[in-house]
Amino acid sequence: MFNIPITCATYTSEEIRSIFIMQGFAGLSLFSILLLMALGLAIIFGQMGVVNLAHGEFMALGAYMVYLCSQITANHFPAFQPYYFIIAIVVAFIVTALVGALVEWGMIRFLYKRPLDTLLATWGLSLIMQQAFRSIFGAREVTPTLPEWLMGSFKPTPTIDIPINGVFVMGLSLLLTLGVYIFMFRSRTGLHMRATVQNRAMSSAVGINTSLVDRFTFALGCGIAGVAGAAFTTIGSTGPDSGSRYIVDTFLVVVFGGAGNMAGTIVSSFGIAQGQSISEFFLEGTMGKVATLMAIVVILMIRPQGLFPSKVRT
Amino acid sequence: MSETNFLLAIEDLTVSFDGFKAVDGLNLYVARNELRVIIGPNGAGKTTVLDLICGKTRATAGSIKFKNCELLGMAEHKIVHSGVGRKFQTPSIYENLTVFENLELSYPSGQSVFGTLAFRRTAEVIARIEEVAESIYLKDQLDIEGAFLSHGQKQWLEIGMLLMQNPEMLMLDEPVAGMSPAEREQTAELLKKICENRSILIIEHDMDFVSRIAHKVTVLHLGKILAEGSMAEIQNNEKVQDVYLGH
Amino acid sequence: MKKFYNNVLGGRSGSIGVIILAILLFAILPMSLDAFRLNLVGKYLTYAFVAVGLVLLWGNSGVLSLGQGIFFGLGGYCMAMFLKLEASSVENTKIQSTPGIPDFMDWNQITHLPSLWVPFKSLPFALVAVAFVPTFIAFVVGTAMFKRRVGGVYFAVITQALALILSLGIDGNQGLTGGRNGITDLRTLLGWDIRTKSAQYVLYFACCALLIGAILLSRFVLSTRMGRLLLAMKDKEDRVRFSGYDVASFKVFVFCLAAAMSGVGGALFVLQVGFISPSLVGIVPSIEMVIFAAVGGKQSLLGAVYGTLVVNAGKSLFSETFPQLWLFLMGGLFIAVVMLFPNGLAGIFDSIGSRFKKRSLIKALPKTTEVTVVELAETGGKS
Amino acid sequence: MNPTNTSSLHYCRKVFGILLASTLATSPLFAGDFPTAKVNTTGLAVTDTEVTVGQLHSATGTMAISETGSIQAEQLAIDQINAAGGVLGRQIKVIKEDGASDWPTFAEKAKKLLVNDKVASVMGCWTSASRKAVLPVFEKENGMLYYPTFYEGLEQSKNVIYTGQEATQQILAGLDWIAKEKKAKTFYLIGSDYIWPRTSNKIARKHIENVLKGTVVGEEYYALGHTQFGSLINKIKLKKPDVIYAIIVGGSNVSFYKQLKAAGITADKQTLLTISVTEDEVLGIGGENLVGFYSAMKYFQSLQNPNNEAFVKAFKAKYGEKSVIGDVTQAAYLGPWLWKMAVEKAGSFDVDKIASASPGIEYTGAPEGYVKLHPNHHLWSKLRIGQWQADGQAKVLYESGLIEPNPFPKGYQ
Repeated sequence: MFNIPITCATYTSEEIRSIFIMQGFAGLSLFSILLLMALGLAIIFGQMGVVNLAHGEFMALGAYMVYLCSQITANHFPAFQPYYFIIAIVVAFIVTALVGALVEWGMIRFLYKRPLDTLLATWGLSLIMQQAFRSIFGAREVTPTLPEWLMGSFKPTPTIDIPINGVFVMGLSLLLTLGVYIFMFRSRTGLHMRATVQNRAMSSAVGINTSLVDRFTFALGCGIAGVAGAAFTTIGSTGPDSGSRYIVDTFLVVVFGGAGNMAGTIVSSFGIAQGQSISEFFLEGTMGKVATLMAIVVILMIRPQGLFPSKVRT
Repeated sequence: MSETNFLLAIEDLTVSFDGFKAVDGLNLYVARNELRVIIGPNGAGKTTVLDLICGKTRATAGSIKFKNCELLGMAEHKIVHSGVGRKFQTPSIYENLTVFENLELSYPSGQSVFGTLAFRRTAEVIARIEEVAESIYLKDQLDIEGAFLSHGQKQWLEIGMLLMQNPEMLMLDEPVAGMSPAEREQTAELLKKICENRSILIIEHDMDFVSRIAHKVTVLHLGKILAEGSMAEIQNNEKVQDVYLGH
Repeated sequence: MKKFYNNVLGGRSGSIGVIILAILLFAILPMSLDAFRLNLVGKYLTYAFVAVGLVLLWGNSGVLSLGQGIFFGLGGYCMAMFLKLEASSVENTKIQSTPGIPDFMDWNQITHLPSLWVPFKSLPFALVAVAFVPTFIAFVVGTAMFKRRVGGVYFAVITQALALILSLGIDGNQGLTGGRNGITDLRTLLGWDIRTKSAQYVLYFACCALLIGAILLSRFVLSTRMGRLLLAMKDKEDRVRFSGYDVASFKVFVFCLAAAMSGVGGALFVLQVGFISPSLVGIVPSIEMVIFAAVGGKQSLLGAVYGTLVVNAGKSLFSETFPQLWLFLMGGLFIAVVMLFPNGLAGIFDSIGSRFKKRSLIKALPKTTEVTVVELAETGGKS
Repeated sequence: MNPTNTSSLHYCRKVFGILLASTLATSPLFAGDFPTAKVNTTGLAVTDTEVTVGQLHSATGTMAISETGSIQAEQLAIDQINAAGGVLGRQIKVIKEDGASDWPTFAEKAKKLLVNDKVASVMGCWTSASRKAVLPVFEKENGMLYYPTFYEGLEQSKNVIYTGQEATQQILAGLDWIAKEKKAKTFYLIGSDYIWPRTSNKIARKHIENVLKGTVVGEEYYALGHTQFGSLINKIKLKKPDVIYAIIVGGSNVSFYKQLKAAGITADKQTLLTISVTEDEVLGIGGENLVGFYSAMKYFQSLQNPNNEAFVKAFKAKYGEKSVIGDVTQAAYLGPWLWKMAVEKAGSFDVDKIASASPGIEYTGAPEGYVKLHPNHHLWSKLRIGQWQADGQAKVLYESGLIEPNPFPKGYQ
């Protein structure tokens, strides 16, 4: 199953170069997607130590929001079509964040002491959300009609095509990461958040409303998941069980990076993305994926604390 | 120094957590049948030293020789088997097992996987358990679950669990914390009794308790030894008074 | 004999429980259910092997594995490989371009039996492999992770990833594994047609017997010093370590034991259902099996069996009437069990009979809740 | 999904009128002429007024996406048959079971339908995996399965009627056409990772290399649900094949075509032929992402013949204007009709009699046009090439003659 395309035929150096550029780009866009997926989880799992197996479903929820918006736009303000996507992302964020807050209030807050139980409860939640999607939006996979400007590609040279949606997702994840970083390390709320993680009792003693912080943190994580889902609609479709397809990868990225460590998450999603896209280029599809996952797991067995162990063990 | 007649010989022991040196080039020697007390202000690295000896924390540099064999890098359970017993600061016993079961689990034979499957509660095991229970004043509580002992009793039980292993060196982290004066009395007695045939390393804050039991006192400060000697010497040491007794 | 009575049957209350279960499985169900339903129950009981393993691993050792499907699947595949080879005799497969090899291999242009398959021509080998292969994998994974103190959530996530890898790997190697379709159309065991009604009955009873065997074995393990040690480990791992135990090796042992049981369950599944496919290996079945144990009560061996039966019966009945509702129900079940009945059926049962069985209640209840303290205050913990 | 309001029932009747006209003279028969004792000697669930059939598809889980259409089409056909007096004067009662996209569940439910409910026949399954899981059950319990999906072939059972095309029917003619029209010499084969795409590509490869004297420059498989095709697309760009031959199914489809478009691989630059995209999939992918690409199917919703127009009309009347009809949906619709005709030809519900009566049955009322049951229990059918338009419908560019089903093609294994 080992076929190295380069050797299959003769190509101009020009072509080879552009393939490498495009391959690098493919890796980059996969990276930005993994990063988007993992960011929310890095906050929820890393900062709060909550294992949210419904994370994937929150992404799906975000994606469905975009679909909803696109339907509404198409039916009521067709003129608005080229721009709706931006609004849709905001909507996705808000809705998922709200649902997140609700879930935290109704479920998670009772389970902070029992991570393993959270894991089971959130899995239950994911089942419910999946079926809810199925009942509301139908079993069929849906795709929002994307504004044309997102779907094209621009060619710096005649042999290179850079997909615009890829660039878009990349920009989005960059923006989001930056935002989260600034929020966590420059804002007062962010400070409270980190304080609560470090020492719950102490924080509440100094007058931080920890339970509110928890709810906020969880909501934020979910909101980001929602944005990730929204971004997803540019490259894939959305079905009731789309979320469950991503959850494992997402967790691996976070664990691999070392829970509770932003930098770690970024580095690991980069490594995994490049690893996967390269192995897919040289190996055959499925086995490429298997190889990547296997590598991650083996590394995790040798180095369970991940690439960048966090100071606070959650 | 390779050979030593000390039971425990710690040399140039250093451990740093992301640059912060909790223990810094420590040298400490404990003789057989000695009862040594380590004192020092909070953050002096007292508990860390015990952690290093029993393998809970891995040292950055230095050596810990117990009966002339290196403990650094040895697995915890092996260190225990070589004769080091360690009691934690907050009494750490099995809440949902009875006192009897607590002691029994510490019985030093049959501790391998299949050993535990084959282990039988023989007469001698029971005898040993009762003997220890006697000495830690818990003979009448054998059937009570750990959860319902008083704080002091829990401290004793944990000491008892160590005695079951019959270690050559016992490390106790604040054994009388949270004890009533009466209990302190009994504990003092207990310690005197048990150090007849073994060395004991104690971390303690309660000065008059220390002065009652200590053969020799070591003062730690910022991971280094500040002073060492009899209680009297220590009390008259102004360096010590500055950093410690002073406040 | 006395020792057996106390340790294995678990004294009076314990043996009553086992006897009731035995009566249910060997008498009541076979008499009250038609062949089809009974075969279903048989299928569910194979999951119960995994659930029992999880009771040991999760309920009693505090290690949650989301990858038990791996071992169920491996056991199943080992069995299926033998049966498939028997089913693809030359005359059964003369239509193929290479007669005598399993059909799916023929479809994948494989012209001779892969070496991996060759030993599975022997039943003894296959039977040993059923228990050994899962145990071996568990040993490797367990040693690698427990020695490095990987536990809790991390262990759960990594085992889940392993489940995904295995199912993907099977998908990706069609010629060797039958891919997504799995290994189907298994017919005979040493010439004995396993699809006939009579065979189904025999297999059902064999399954019940083995399951009860597994329960008694687990009972025994828990009754020894190891049982108390596992409890202690859940409570104060460090204390155990500094009482001279090599904590990791104990976890590895329990993990292996659970894996072996799951493997046996998988093999029995294949015998009764007649095929195996990656859909039994992946993430979803693995975590569903956790819920079986949770519903039964994660610390109760017998509970695991009842939990498995209840959940699956519910699944079959509901999906026959209104499939839509089933997932909501399943999801709700997860949440309810975790938040309202942390000790599942067993917990509920105990709290009913608590007046008589305070000790077991104390064990069953989460240590922190007031209830315990009150209960204990009354009893002074006497038992 | 269930029988609906009177107006649409009335519709069905009207539609059935048209169908009736187009079918052979199948004038309503009366139960009285066929005493139950005579027509049902094997204890199936047949009464003087009623006959029970099973329907086994995934209403939940990943496959629900694809199988919903089949469920609807079968229900429509059954309603129409009932409206026209049923089978041997008996009304058809349906027992719906949910396979939940899970193969063991399929096997379990199949067994329930046959053993407990004693259904006279089962319309069901979609994926090869589910069919493989239930096949032993049907052969053991001697049931009758009508299987609607185009599939990999390499199978033939007394207990299954395959109303979809087997691989050679769907592949060969399509390749011939593309090779002729586009002067194609190099092909890049892509598939989802399971038996159907793999076997189909195997057949395609043999045909390309041995018959068309072309070359296969790449062959790749991706796990179902895979969403990242960046690397694959780069490989395609590197190889510059004349034709991309794609057999990707399910959600991956959408990602694949979206990313193709985004990478600038569009119909004006690149020929793409697929055998896995029907109107159903297009709904998900979005016509705008497929414009100009080709599908090889035996049926397209846009087919222009009275049967199909009536069928589409009835379908939309029952399931809404927005609903679309793909190849499999149409094939599923044939199931109940073929069973009805077999029963009436055999004058019995007994599975053995139906199995032996089925070969030779001709159904002129099929939306896809005339079909005929081959002794190997597959259908003689045509192959059509459709080119996708932005509105999600296909423009039919080519129609082959009737192709003989050949599930075990010599020289292709």
